[in-house]
Amino acid sequence: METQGKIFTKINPDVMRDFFKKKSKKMVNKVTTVGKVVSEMIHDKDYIAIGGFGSIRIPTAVLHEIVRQGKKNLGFSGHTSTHDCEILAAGKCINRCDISYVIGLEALGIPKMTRKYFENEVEFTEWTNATISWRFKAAAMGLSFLPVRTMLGTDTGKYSAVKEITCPFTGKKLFAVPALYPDVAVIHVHEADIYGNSHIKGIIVSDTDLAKASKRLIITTEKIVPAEFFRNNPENTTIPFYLVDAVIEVPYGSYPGNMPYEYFLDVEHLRAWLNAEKDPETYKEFIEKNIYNCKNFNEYLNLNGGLEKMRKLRNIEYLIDKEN
Amino acid sequence: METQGKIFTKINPDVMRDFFKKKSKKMVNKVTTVGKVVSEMIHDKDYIAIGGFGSIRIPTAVLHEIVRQGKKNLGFSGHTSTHDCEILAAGKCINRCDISYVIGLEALGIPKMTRKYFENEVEFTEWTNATISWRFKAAAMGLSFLPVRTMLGTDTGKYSAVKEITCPFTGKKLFAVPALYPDVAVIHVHEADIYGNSHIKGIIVSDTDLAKASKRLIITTEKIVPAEFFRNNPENTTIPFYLVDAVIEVPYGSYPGNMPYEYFLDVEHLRAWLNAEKDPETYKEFIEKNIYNCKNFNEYLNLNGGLEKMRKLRNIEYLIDKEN
Amino acid sequence: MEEYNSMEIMISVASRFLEDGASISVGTGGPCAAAMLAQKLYSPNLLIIFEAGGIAPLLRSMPISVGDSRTMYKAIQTTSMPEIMESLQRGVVDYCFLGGAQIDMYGNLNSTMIGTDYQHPKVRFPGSGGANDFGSLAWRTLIMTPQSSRRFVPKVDFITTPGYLTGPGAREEAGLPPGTGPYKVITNLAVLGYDEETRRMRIESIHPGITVEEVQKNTGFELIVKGKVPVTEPPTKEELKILREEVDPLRLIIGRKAE
Amino acid sequence: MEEYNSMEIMISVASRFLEDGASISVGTGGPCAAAMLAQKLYSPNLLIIFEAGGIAPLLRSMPISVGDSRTMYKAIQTTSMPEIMESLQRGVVDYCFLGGAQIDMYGNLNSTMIGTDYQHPKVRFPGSGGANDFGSLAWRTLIMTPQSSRRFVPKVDFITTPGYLTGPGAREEAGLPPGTGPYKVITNLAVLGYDEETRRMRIESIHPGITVEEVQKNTGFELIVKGKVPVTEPPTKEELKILREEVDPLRLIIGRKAE
Repeated sequence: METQGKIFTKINPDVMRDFFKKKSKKMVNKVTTVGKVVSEMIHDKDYIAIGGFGSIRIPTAVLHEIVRQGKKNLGFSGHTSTHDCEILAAGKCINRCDISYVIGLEALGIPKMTRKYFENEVEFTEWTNATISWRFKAAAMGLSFLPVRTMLGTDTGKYSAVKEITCPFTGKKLFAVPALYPDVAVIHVHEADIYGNSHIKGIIVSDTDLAKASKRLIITTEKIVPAEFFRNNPENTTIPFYLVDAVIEVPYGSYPGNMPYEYFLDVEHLRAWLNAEKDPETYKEFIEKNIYNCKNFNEYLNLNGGLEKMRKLRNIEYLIDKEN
Repeated sequence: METQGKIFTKINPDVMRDFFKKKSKKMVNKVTTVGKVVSEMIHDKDYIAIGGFGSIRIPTAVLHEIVRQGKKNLGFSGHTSTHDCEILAAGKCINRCDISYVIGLEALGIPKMTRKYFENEVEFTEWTNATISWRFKAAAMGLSFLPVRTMLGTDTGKYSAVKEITCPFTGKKLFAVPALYPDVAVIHVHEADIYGNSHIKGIIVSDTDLAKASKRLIITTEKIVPAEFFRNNPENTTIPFYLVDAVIEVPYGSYPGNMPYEYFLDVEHLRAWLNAEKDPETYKEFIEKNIYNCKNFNEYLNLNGGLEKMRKLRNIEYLIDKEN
Repeated sequence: MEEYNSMEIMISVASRFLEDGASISVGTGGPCAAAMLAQKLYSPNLLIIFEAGGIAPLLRSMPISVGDSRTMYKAIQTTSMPEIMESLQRGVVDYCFLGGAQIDMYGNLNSTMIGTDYQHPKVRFPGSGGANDFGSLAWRTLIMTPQSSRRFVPKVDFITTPGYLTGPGAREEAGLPPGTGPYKVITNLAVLGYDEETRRMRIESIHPGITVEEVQKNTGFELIVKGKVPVTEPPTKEELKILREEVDPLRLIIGRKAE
Repeated sequence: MEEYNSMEIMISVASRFLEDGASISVGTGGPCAAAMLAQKLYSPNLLIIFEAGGIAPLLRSMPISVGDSRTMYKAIQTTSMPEIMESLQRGVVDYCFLGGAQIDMYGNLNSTMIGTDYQHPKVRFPGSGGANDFGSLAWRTLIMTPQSSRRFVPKVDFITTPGYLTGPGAREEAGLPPGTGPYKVITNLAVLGYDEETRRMRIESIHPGITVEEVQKNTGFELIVKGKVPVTEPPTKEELKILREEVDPLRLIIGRKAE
């Protein structure tokens, strides 16, 4: 079967081995700022991947800054990308996309302007949640491909970039998915130290594999903690320092997304955004107000209720009913 | 290249899918005893795998009981198997073995009678630490094989059971290693609840993959804890209940091996065992005394210093120098 | 007889298919409600899994994303998406719930696009997400959907997720694991299953007050009807009580009727 | 000049090859001591990894297993064997230290068996363990071993771990990642390297008091000698002090001389 999809990234593990060889393993201070990291580590045409799960544990501050700095022609891994995708679409930053799930907000609905943008201005290749996970895993394992048992027999397979292979032991038909090595990954975490050691609480999605697969890794963190947090209990280390290039402290950094164990989604704000997408003018105003006219992420937080809103979202997260 | 090694286990993932489908996912009390579990869940000719790392976090009680109950013709995954392998060799329980590392105790030396037994009575296939890890991982992933970049060009490869394949994307030569689905795995953990949820502290070796790859899974645990230990912090769950068939509380259960964060190796006892292996008569007496004449694991512990010894090994583990 | 709406009968009926000791991957909305109802009423040991990584949470309230905090509240384990997908591929997941913009008589699902030219879709949808993976690898695929001839079409514009593809043997031919595939389609009008021989959709029961003709009229292909079609057991008093008081007290799911 | 024994010179010399910011996988004994010495003296940011899963522990005392508690004392992370092996395959591990019962002129290592019939070995050794994986995938393989013609043989009985196999291009031909392979062999007599053109072992320096003839006499194949062979820089005062007082105060490693 000849598949129709494009591979948007280089997949040669030997080239990536050379890259990872040169990456320093020094445990040095990597703390920086959102503005600096976006201007220095994310370039037009880069292929980027976002950690978390669309509206759960997302690095909103960096996403807004990418839009503000006007990055263009980014490749993007749409691996259940919901609000993260919506933000980048607002800046028209993407021109190619590996899709497992985009332009939807799950139970909340479909953002219309984002959809229109994807229908008209983005080139895509089809995948599934599992196969994009496994593409990251192949890269993390230092392999050019992994065998998989999904997408067989479907149009999803046909419009992907899999290759059909035969198991050398069982003779069974399988698909091979190519490794996916992003140029940059941005992951929001619960705690990190200045060296980049990071702790994620709750579901990991694909982030441990993504951290290994990416050429450059930017961490935003709810808070910076002492290195002892990790050395005293190495089980806390979800992502080790030597994979990390930059660390930025961004409290409430997943807002309006959910930060498990910290604060819930701001459903109202996400609905307001969805509503704004129904009309080009309203949409333009909404994006101006919430992204372009905000100097930084704190201004955006304050615009949408600041600490008082955060306290409410924490109550919702903790299933505390009473409004007080 | 034609390889010379045998595959000792079935590798068809569809057959294993049927098996896993039938395995109940009910969260029920699985607490049992060492004697019962060995008589009911480990059969002659079964292929078994032991968790931990040879003399680190090993399920000694179950290993001794396998010897006492005279299990024979077991297949064995020699995945850095040191003292665990030495125990099973003492009972002449094994007749075939996937080898990455056996009949050695790393820095401590080579057990002579174990070596003789392996040289004369065990059939083997060569592998490496990585490739046995990846064979478990292939099984855990529901795949019949994984591509790997090791063993190429060597006799280790030639006497393994790999197949040569070509990457469909890069055209590069690779080896494929077949999935390894053991009949039984036995893993010693730090904490477990009565349903089988288990916590391992420190290095995991291959145990999360092994737990998924095995048809039956026996857990021995330093202590049984309330289920809330896991529900209150799901990060504690290294192995979830639905993979587990039996739970046995065995305090100091890795003795004379190391239990990280709890007690260190009993180097004296391991050296005494190594010395005993130099002479067939001494060896016979040593094994009689330490295994066959002990009714159970507690008798073995008491024979070797009991709680006082455990206290000393804890001091060594904690790097507390003073003998007090 | 109790009054109930179409969401309530769909959820109640779905919950009865989930036996104790089975495992299920659910999403948000109706399917999640059905699994919660089953767990509270019929199958206390139903193992509920979310594709983003949450395993066996205590479901205190309805998630709005399959990865949000609700899917990990007092969970047994919080893993990763590849872990869930690998368990699925290993054969550990009995049931999954899927939906789609279009479904054909073999249970093939489209959640990718409307239109005939892939490069220029009339409407683009979010894509497979995990649907193709679950439809490929879970033992039994359940579908809960409103029924209309716009949705139940002779040919889907894009096979996002495999049903029985082109009929008997086609899944195996394609390389999919044997013994898997579509199981039931639960709609606002009927419960549909699949004919063993042809792998085509058939009517298994019609909801109270609905006729076979109505079901057929709302389906863009011919449904198999064998013998006299029984009437679906309506939601019991107990099902409705637990559904309304414990599963969805805010009526987030059951408040809306099926479209 | 300080007095020192052969373990001390081997460890000191080895430590000088490990630059700051590099990563290394070590085992027990001499290699671990060399990495610890390097970290204390030359390369504070040397990333030490153990194949069983321990990453960047504070090495307070010498491990006796590559998986024991010492390898995870205040570690940065405690992972798994596949995680380490996958990082290795990804190209993250710069150096590894290996040994073996036999080594040939291309640096191929045997730690599997002595004898010519695989089914009936004269002596069976433990096998590869992780050696083949590290020798295949680490960027540079270091070997620390006592030198004798029994160990340095024209042909190893079994290639457990790949050196340069049969010479230039052979690793790449076999499918191994380019740019990898044997780097230095540090013995009780000399430091040996590899000729770029022939991939054969050559003398790089001889230890104080040793002659080229002695080195050749203790080697079962012809060593390449190019020009005048320099004398190895003996252990410095500082190296010995830190090695004896901080790295191995109980003299568990340096107490024994090289066999």
